[in-house]
Amino acid sequence: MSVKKKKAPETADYSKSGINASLKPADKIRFLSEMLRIRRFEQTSLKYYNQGKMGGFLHLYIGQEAVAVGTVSLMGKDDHVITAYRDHGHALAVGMDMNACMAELLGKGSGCSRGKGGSMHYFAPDKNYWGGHGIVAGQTPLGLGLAYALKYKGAKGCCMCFLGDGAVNQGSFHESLNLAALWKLPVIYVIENNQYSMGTSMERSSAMKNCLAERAEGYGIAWDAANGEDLYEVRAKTWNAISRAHEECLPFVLEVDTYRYYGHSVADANAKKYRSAEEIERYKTHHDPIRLWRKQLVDEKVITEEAADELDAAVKQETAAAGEFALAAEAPDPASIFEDVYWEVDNQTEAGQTGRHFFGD
Amino acid sequence: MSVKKKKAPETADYSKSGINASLKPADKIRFLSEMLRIRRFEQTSLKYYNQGKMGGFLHLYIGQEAVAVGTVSLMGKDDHVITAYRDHGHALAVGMDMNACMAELLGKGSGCSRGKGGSMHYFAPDKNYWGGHGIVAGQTPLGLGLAYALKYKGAKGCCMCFLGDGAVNQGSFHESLNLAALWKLPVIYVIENNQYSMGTSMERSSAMKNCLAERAEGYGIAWDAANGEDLYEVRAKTWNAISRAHEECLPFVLEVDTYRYYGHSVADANAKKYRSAEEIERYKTHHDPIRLWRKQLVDEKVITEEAADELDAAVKQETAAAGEFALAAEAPDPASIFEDVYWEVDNQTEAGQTGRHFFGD
Amino acid sequence: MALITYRTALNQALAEEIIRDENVVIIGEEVAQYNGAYKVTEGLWERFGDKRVVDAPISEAGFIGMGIGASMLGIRPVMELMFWSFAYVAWDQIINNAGQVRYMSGGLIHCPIVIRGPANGGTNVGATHSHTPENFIANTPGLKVVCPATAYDAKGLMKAAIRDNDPVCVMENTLLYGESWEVPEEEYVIPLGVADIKREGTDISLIAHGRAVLTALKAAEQLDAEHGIRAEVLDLRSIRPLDEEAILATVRKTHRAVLVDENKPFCGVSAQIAATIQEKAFDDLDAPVQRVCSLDAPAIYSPALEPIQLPTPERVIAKALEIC
Amino acid sequence: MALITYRTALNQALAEEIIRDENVVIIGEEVAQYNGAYKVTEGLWERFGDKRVVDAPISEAGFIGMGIGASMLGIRPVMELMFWSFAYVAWDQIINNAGQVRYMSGGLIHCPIVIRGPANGGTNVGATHSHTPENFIANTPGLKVVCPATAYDAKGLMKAAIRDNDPVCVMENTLLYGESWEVPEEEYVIPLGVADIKREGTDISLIAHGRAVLTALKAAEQLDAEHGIRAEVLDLRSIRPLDEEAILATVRKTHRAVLVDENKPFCGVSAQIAATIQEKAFDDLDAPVQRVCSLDAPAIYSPALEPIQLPTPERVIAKALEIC
Ligand SMILES: Cc1ncc(C[n+]2csc(CCOP(=O)(O)OP(=O)(O)O)c2C)c(N)n1
Ligand SMILES: Cc1ncc(C[n+]2csc(CCOP(=O)(O)OP(=O)(O)O)c2C)c(N)n1
Ligand SMILES: [Mg+2]
Ligand SMILES: [Mg+2]
Repeated sequence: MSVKKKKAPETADYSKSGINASLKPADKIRFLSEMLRIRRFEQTSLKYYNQGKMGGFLHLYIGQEAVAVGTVSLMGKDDHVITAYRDHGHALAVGMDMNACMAELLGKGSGCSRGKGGSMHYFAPDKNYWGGHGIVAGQTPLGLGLAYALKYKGAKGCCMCFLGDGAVNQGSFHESLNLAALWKLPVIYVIENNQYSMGTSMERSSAMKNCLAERAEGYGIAWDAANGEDLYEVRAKTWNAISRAHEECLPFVLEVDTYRYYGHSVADANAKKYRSAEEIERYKTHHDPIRLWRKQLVDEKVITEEAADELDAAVKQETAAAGEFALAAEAPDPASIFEDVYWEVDNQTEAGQTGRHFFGD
Repeated sequence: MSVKKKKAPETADYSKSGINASLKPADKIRFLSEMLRIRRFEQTSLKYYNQGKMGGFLHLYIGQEAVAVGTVSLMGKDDHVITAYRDHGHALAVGMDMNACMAELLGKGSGCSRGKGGSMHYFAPDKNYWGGHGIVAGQTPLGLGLAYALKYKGAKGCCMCFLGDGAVNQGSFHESLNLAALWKLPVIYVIENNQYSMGTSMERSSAMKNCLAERAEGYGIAWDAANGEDLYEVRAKTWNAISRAHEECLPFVLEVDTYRYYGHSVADANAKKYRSAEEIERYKTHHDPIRLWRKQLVDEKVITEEAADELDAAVKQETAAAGEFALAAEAPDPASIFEDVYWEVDNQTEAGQTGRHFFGD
Repeated sequence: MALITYRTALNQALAEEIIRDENVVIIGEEVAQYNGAYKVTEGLWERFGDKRVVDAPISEAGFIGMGIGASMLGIRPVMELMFWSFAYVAWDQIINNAGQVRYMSGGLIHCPIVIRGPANGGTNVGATHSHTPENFIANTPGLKVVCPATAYDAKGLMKAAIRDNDPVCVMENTLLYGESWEVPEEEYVIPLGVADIKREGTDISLIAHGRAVLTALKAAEQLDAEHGIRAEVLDLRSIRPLDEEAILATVRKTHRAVLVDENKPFCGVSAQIAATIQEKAFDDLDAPVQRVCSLDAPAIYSPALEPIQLPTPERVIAKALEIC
Repeated sequence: MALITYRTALNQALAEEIIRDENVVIIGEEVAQYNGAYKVTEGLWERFGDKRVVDAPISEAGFIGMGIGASMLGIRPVMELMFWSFAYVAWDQIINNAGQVRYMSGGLIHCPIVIRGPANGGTNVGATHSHTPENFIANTPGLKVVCPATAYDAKGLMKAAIRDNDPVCVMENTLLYGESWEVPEEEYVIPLGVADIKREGTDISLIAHGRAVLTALKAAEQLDAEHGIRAEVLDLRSIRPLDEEAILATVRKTHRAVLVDENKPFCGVSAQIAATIQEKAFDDLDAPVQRVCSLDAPAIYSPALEPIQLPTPERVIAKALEIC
């Protein structure tokens, strides 16, 4: 079990920090709505998974919603996002179509990746969202590349690249940190520390001094740690990182403490073996980011309990409708197996027509 | 050009430190002899390389001799060594046969690797010497594995794994550091910082806080930096690392400042472009480890100038003889191309004889 | 003989070898306390403890490289890759260290390491998780690779792999883990490099490895039942070393061959087999050797489509009928 | 037409494409200030500056992955691997990211990246530095790979590769960098997927790629001079896409083929070509397709032996005589 404790409530009141002080009530309610949309979407998908309507893996983000919603809420037009396989939260947060996301899970032709990627591989370049990557830490050099492209083009933007607490031990992440620092690239590595990589607690996978983000020191990269149950704190600390990236074109490593309620994936039969039922219960009861945010908004009188219930009901309807859309959607055409392999072939250019591109028949 | 300055002479007098205080004059003279043997061996090999008697690469260690000799001088029976392609120094220091080393360069059958490895791939498991590895940082997880095996077997030993200042930026090194710390493996990473990876100065390849070894902090690994021109200091700081490994079974990162006089390899036509002639000259004149050690021994009255000259002359003879041995040696038998691929085939076991192992004819 | 699963067969092989040789150690992600992502190592940590069954962080280059280094000093690590697809982050270690160090050292060093895990498509885990690199490994002199198709073979080959003094890659299949076969109670070992005729026949040879063997067997049944064609099914079992004699023998008997191969076609294992057959049994062939491979695109996720991307009995039958 | 080296041809191609398209950027170890380990990028940093020609630390997984990410946003990186052998530390990036992201995104993303560098044996740099992974790359749908054999082809194919909107791997050869060929002054581009008959003949087809083409040409000369055999030499130039029509056409003309291939034999490119020929031109073949590959062991260092490990004209001739 994880020894690392949730940080004691910080004295700083992040609701007053610049980027939060200017929030309008409508923004705050929107954040609640977005977190709820992620949670309800995944609860619906879980139902379908258990009914055998999906294949492969389903990695639920439930419990971590404030991280995706908080960080993504700060994105401007030249800010980009890339993440790992636990990607539904970020996808919905950037505004991907819920129907297309649900259809993807069911492997339908109208899925966001045409049924080719599945749960782990959502993409929406039009929303500055670059996936959804299945190889642990594989997204970390790609995120660096997005930042490289932004700098190359002279855009005032950054790439937020999400990774897990287990992913920090992959070599590609370390290489990315060195390159980010060396070349001053505007990439922000957000370590979503949910304390486990599959069934392995952080202490059993990662050597460290005090925390994972501190490894950034060795490269001279600035870093910070945030409490992921508090949307205000996530936003305040992310904004600090984004500002550095925008103004000084510098990288940042932000470790956000969070927790997943479900197993590593739905197939994770051991989800309640490598951590205690009490631990899970404690997080759900005392550290749930949605519950806490809702309470915060009620306390701030931004929303009433009734309005919050209505919002939740509306979200449930939306996700149910997305589920029905996905169920009714058609499977992809078998011919599509050979589409989306080569740009030149798909676009029937001359280059796509010289020589044989596909083999076997 | 490198901004990093040679450290100002430390006040500590390492000649008095425990491991050095107990040295007998004969030991000290042996170290001089070993450093000379490395240098003269490489000067001889350079001559052959320039005569076209070798193929491929030749990475000279000249200028760095105190590192190999100082560290290796501390090895006990269960201490092991592994290094990169700049491997002649460590090979001779562990006591590999000079004839076999020279013959390897010339690709002869009596070479230490039967002519199969060449300059970059010396091996002598009987001397606890595990190569000679051509892929930058590729030896770092292997060295970890040697340490793992030692611990597994309950031996009180360690593995000293050498790498360059450029190699620290490979992911496999970072993965190795985490594993070493996590599992408390007795591996000592010795970063031979000669300030350049090929034509790239350390500042252009590595982001850092103060020095490369400091990256160990992020993993909670102890580290230190040593002045590689001073054999006493190298030994004192290495001994500290070895003692930790032996007594507490803990890893260590030791960065040793040093310098190579020649190019990255002999084929490096730019060796005098990416750094100034003055820089090279300064090192040769003021920081040469052999010159400094000889002076030290003369000052200590351990050796006379004449005796030192005689020693050098004897070493020159030895290397010249090795050269002649290698020249006269026979090329490997063409049939040997198919030997040393599979243990089971070479040993004509049953497993080596079921099924076809080699293809093409 | 007991009917046990492919997974249990592997588990037994691992347990027996752990007991037999104190240098055998199982290392991989989630192999110990979690009992293995696919439960192949179930119960081993409990039985044999921390020293013999070791959970690793997500650092395949690091821990595979470490295993290779340890094997040089006489440890016999059995490394689990949760998927063989993840080998690509440790590719340099596998090819350049395990594969070349014996050679480069002129035979002074050897690496008795096993690298094992599933390598297959068909479970809707997407393109990055569905690689089948047996062709890449077999291309590399210095490495060995086996692809067992049944529980019996899995157990016997795994034991041979662990006892082998060369690096052996064992490629399993998540779709087979739960399938059962008869396996004797007594100890046995199946030598690498020996193919197995899984069904005798006279009219055509279906040559396959891994799960494709089962596809071939289904096709053979149907060819017999519906077309009166007696297909012989040869299971390669081991790709390198390869039982070339068995391949040539079956072709010399039937004069026709369809190769069934879950590799992608270009330079897949069946390309090598086809090239060999036409070279060495040219005059025995009554028709060109045909290949049925995975459809030539990255593995698709869609559960509706992925099954048809892999070789199916129907595609095998169609090819067989073309040349019979 | 000017006589220029393979190296200069590549250098010209890079320079011309840097000028043509502001998104083209050269990244790699020692490509800028050092002018390239093999001087392919000589003068480019001086001419085009820090933005367009970038020195990278020794972090192939990091910078190749970075290049792929940048290409997703429209940059057109031309990444140098000092040796293609070093691709194995970036293998996951190349196969799983460059190779699969278009597919997994349902076509939303594409990666107009070029990865280039030498991939060859024959220079006594040992087993870890002598890999020729064109077969591995060509096995991977989503990737393209070309292996130019002459300065003319190198320039034309490199320009096509840079303009291509898919990831293209260009495999060069250190033994060819210093060789010269005629190259026109005017701009030209050689489409990927078009093979080239380097010598016309009627009696046998020698099919090759990369430096093996030169080996085949030497063999063809000798076959003609000493045996009166007119060999046609087909240079594949591009492995994927592959000019299958040209392969089948030459075989239909000569009825005999020897494949010359510096790959290791098992699942080398020539295995695929042999399998294809026997499948699609079975009745046109008067003899089995023969293969001449690198001898099946890791690359040996010894300068005395390495030359005979690679395909030699003698071995090609011997095989040709066997079937003529
Ligand atoms: C290279 C690689 N190794 C192993 C896996 C299998 N795997 C997928 S997710 C995972 C755990 C990752 O944990 P973490 O980084 O903490 O992210 P989380 O799942 O907690 O979000 C593992 C082992 C993989 N996908 N890629
Ligand atoms: C993975 C890999 N990338 C690149 C190279 C080519 N290369 C060989 S040595 C070297 C420089 C290494 O510098 P450093 O680690 O400082 O060691 P030094 O040569 O100074 O001893 C490079 C780039 C290689 N061998 N392996
Ligand atoms: Mg985690
Ligand atoms: Mg260096």
